[in-house]
Amino acid sequence: MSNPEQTNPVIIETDRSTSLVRIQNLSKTFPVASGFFRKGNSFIHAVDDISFEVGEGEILGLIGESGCGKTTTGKLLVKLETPTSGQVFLKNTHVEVKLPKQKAGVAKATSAKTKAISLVTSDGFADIAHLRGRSLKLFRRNVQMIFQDPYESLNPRMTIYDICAEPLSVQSIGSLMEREARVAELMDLVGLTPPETFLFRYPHELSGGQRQRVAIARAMILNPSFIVADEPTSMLDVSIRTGVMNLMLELREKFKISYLYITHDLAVARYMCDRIAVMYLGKIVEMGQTEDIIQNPQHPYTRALISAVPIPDPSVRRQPMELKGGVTKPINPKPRCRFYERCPMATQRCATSDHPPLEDKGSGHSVACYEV
Amino acid sequence: MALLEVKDLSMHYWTRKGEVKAVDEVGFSLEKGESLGLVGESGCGKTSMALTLLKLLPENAKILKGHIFFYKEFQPQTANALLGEMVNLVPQKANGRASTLGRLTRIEGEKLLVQPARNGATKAPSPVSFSFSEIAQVGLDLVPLREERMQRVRWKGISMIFQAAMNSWNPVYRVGDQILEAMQTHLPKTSVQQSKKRIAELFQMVGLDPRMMERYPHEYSGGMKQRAVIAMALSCDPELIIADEPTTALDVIVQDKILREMRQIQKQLHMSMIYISHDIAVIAEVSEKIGVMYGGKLVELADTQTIFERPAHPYTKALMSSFPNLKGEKKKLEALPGEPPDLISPPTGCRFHPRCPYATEVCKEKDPVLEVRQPGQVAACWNPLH
Amino acid sequence: MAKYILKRLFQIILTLWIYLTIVFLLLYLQPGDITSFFINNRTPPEVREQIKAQFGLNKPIWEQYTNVMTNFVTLNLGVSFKEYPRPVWDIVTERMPRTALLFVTAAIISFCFGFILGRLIGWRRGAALEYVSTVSGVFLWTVFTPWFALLMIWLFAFNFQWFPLKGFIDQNLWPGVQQVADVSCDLTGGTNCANFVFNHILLTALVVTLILGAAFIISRFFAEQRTRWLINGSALAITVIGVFNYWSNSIGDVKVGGIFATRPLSMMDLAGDILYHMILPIITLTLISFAGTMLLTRNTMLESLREDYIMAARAKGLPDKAVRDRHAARNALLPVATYFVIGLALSVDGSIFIEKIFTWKGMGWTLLSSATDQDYPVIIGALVFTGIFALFAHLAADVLYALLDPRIRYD
Amino acid sequence: MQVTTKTLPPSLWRVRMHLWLKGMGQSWSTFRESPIGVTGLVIIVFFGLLGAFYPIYPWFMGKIAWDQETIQKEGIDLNIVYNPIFGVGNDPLLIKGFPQPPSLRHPLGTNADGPDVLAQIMYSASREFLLGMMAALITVIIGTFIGAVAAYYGGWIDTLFMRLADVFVLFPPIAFLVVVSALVQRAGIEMTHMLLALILGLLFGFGSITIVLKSQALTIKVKPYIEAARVAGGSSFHIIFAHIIPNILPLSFLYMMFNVTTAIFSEAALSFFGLLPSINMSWGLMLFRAHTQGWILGHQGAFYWWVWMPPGLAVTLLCSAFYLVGRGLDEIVNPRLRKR
Repeated sequence: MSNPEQTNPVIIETDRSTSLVRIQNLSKTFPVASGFFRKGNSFIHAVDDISFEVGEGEILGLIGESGCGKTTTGKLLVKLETPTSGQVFLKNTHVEVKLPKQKAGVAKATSAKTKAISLVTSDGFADIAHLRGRSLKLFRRNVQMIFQDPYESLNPRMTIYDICAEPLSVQSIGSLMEREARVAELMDLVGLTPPETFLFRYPHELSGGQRQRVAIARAMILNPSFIVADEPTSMLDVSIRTGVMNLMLELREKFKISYLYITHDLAVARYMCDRIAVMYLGKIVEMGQTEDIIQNPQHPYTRALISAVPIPDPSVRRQPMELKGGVTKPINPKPRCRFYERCPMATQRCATSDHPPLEDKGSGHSVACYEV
Repeated sequence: MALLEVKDLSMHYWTRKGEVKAVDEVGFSLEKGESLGLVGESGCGKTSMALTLLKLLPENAKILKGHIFFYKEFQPQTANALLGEMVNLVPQKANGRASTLGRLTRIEGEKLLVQPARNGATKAPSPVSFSFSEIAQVGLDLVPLREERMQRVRWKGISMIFQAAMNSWNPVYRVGDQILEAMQTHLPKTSVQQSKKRIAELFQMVGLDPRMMERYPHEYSGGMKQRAVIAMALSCDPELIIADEPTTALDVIVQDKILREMRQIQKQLHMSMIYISHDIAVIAEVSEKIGVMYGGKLVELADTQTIFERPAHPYTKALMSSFPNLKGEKKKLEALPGEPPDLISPPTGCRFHPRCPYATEVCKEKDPVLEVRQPGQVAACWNPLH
Repeated sequence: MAKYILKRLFQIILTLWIYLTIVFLLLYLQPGDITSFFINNRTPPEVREQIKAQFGLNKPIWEQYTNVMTNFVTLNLGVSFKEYPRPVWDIVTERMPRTALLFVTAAIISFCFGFILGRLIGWRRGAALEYVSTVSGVFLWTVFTPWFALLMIWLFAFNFQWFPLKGFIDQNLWPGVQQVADVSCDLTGGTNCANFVFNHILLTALVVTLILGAAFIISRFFAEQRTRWLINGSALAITVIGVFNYWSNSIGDVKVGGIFATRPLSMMDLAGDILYHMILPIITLTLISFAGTMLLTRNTMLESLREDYIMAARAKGLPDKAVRDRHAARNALLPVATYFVIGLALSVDGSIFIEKIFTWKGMGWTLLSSATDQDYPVIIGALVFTGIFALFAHLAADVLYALLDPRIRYD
Repeated sequence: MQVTTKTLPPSLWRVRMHLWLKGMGQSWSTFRESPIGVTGLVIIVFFGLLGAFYPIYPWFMGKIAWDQETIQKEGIDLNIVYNPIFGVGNDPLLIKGFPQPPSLRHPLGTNADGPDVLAQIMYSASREFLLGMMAALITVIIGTFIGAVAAYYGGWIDTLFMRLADVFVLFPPIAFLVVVSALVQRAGIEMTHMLLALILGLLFGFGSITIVLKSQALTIKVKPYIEAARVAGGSSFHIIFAHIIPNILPLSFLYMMFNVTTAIFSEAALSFFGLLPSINMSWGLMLFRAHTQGWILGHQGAFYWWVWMPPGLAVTLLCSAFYLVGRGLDEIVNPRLRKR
């Protein structure tokens, strides 16, 4: 369990006392397999030094184009990937770390260890990087993920019941009877009624929307406090999509769940999210309250992104903003603003200085740009 | 002047599970230089519609009935090429004669002889004769057209931008060569050098470096492939381009650029376009007319402005109100209950009635037909919104 | 592409190392020490000592291992028991070309045949045609090879007597041949002369293939169809004239006519005799192996026909034939071509059956007869050689794949 | 959720049984649509029946045709009991009358030294079946397991098994088997059906099947439902056995069919080369004897078809049958091959 004697990690100054997840300087690089012998020279900086928080019961939207690192961020948060550096802190996480067997130099060993790992902060947060074995399994009950493709995220050889009960069975929760009851309850909750008609069917007998509801039920069955939703509606049809989005909002109201809602669709993000973070090539370039960002975007990339969204109203004429070039891959990026090559308002400073830090421009609206 | 007229078109295909009524009695027409958007959810038959127009159907599919008239201005010297085909002759306006559908049997001097279809009558109707000067337009019916003849209509008359533009390049050939292949098939008199010059021009037009011609598809990014597909669609100067989800796989900024370019090229070359998409916002940006499809049927067809201001069909309204908006007020979206219909056993009567908030008894029994609601707007509904 | 080939080469060397290690283990785990595979009662004592020293017997296993591996890699494979004192390597170099000519010819014919047929049945999936071709294809593909070969011999050689029953040369024709060019023959079997003539056949085939292949590649640089035909056609004409000229004049003449021949024999007669003996084995092999190519091509055709670019090609208004040949079949070719080259590597397998039944003394025959005669040096030599040969075939398959698929060329 | 019961509630158990049967029924109805697969299945059933009825056939014929009296009436003086498999020995006096053409007493005639051809075919059928199934089962178990593990873990495990597979693909299998059987003979080990099945199973199990199954497992490994299982807390063991292996099993089963073909073919080939002295009767051996004793291409051109046609056809048909079933299954497992 927690060890109060250990040093607290640096915590971002925030007045938000209700935060559930804190991300600090999170980075993830992937080696690029360029040559046969030259492995290890090039890295894709998929996620590069990002920090944010998600409050309890809050929906944070992570926006960006494909390849900007938003999915990787999501996977880091549920520990499907291990960060290269940085921390993911989660509230109410139980960390059981086996301390190394101490022989003579007890003091020496502990001091070395405490420097390396600060397990739980005084306000009950713990870095999920150190979760192993049983504590990892307990963490899994707390954090779940919903995937983009409802056709690929359900095992075609399992029945709906097996799929939904899988988290219970791998966590050894409840008897078979209880599991069945719990699954039925969840099916009811996500709107697959009556549950009996769905329990023993295979995914291919269900439509896309129904499958995504099954995926939500599976994520909800362990009563998690935090769900990473990776484009949960992008593969769904318009008329189905609204139902799924509304369901997720209802669940949030009911169970006070927090979401990290990853999407490329700004309109969907506006509908779903309380706050939005815009990512570009592994960096968060702008973050703030949803309406703030949509109505008053500051970063040139956000502005371009918003101006490019087609409006389902022929009377509105957009003023599209021109960007040069296309999205590249962040392989060994130069130490300058990531957006420099495409930015219409880039200056000398953007080229020579490091990537600008994410600065608060008031009322929780932060922008990473020198020229704003 | 009409370019394409689809009349009462039905296309079904047969699968293990049964007969899929993918396109059912659809009809619309398209003027020259006009752009039409077809919008609908997946499985509503919009892609089947596109493939039917080009008759690119799999073996298990069949066009059951209907006509696809591809109109050309009548020119006496090309009349011979139409001999023996099903045509729809449209006389000059001033003439007062009705347009006639039938098989072009003979050309006698300055006259065309058309054998009208029997249409259930026991006796074959007598041939109708038209003099050259009477005829304004000849519509070639693509439905009964032989495959070899149809091959000449494809790409030269109607070309297509595919849904999976990423995969519509053969990976083993250079992109330029694949465009060249189409040009050599349809314009055999053009030399290789001339064609290559033309491809270079097209590449510039869609914003690609002409040197990319010599590259292989896997060296292109997604957006570049899409641009090259547009260049290929333009290569034989078609009169109509069907764009099936042209930007679905692309990111929003690239999508925006490509849509603007397509619209500009269409205006510039005065071409007709049919855009097909599930995204009503994209369709609204590029088309002048919008057709809404649901369950294999066209449920509403109207000018873009009209359809947004005064939708007549409940489905159109539901479709638009379930789209979250980026501009304007944020409001709770109303979800449409139920699931899209299964086209193997669609609901009786109006196919939308199980999900429709305005459904009445008549909707369950009788299939509504397209009726004019106001000028420039038709809808198929028993209880239209206006 | 160079990087890709280099990478594959490295992998292949690794594979060869594992292979040879397994061969070593097979020998080492046998009762008796490892030299007993290379020594028998007839081996003179001094050679015995030399072989023992060569394998480093009495040394630790690690050193034995390195010694054996060095011997393998340097193709120092010992001396045959049965054909003492012929070195194994000598036997292999004599027998390998015979297998190669037979199998490469048959493989090329069956590849063309199978690819064209598979392309047809993949394109038109008619119920009856598909069923008949698949069932007969599977029958030919899984037919018990020796039985089928016997059936062919019984029918065409024994019953109709269109072809010789077996063997490499006609024993009645060759004993009278005393000298071919500057090679003198022994009067009994004419083996030397036969080898000489055979090697020239092989050489000719190789040169012809290279010229035609080069012409084909050169013609690809020209876009116009007529230029391509011109280049290929003239290359073909040149080779035909050249081969005829070479064989009728240049190699020199046979000194004495065969004892049953009514006129003095020429080199062409002798070559003709060898080729005549090849016909039935080649037909048999083709029938057995074309079905594999056909069935595979059908499957890859079906898969490539589902690709979006086929729909695009049809939408472009290309004629059916162009869609089938230029688009579907070109992509279906990729796995089939690899299969073809790797199949060559496994030809030793087929050669065991065919060479045994037709008494065609190539590698397969050698391997089998040494196995039944317990001629261990030859068995091991053949195994080592087969492995190396197969590896080079794999490398060739990789190169071919890289040439056919531009996606690999630029990786 | 305090109570934990170990047994499946009866309702769930029954539902699962029902689902399984329904799934089987669906697979069967799909399989039935492939005439190729059905053809193969009919042949397999035919040979299965041949093998199964073997003990009945000599018993029945012994009653009516092979008893001492009837045989002696034919003018053959037999003091020994007639053995339909191994004939009457090699006494030149005894085997004078053989091979006999097909007759009512010997529906497929007899071989040169007296045994009944049909009895030999039937006797061997069950053994070929057993050998083929055993070898294929070993192959598939190895291939599936290694494929799943190599795909899931990657890294050096993957490299090791893939290089090993490269080597096994490299071996021309028949040549290798020829060498192995020569070595086994040299080592004085008796090559039984079981040992041969083991060798065949190992030889093919580490070979191309692992490559195929691994690449299939790789496509499964990247599916989101694997990630979902990890997020749910599933261990590697759980993911391999609950997700990866069930999803590659159909393909394994398909390859099992192809491997039965290969195993039966290999055994017949080795017998035909006379390299399996411990296996005293098989189809390959029948053909070997017919060939070496000159009943095919000898004896003044007479056509002793019953001596060499049945064993050859039997090997071919049984191999073809499993291959056809494999092709039929291929069209179920691989939807890309289905009719459009």
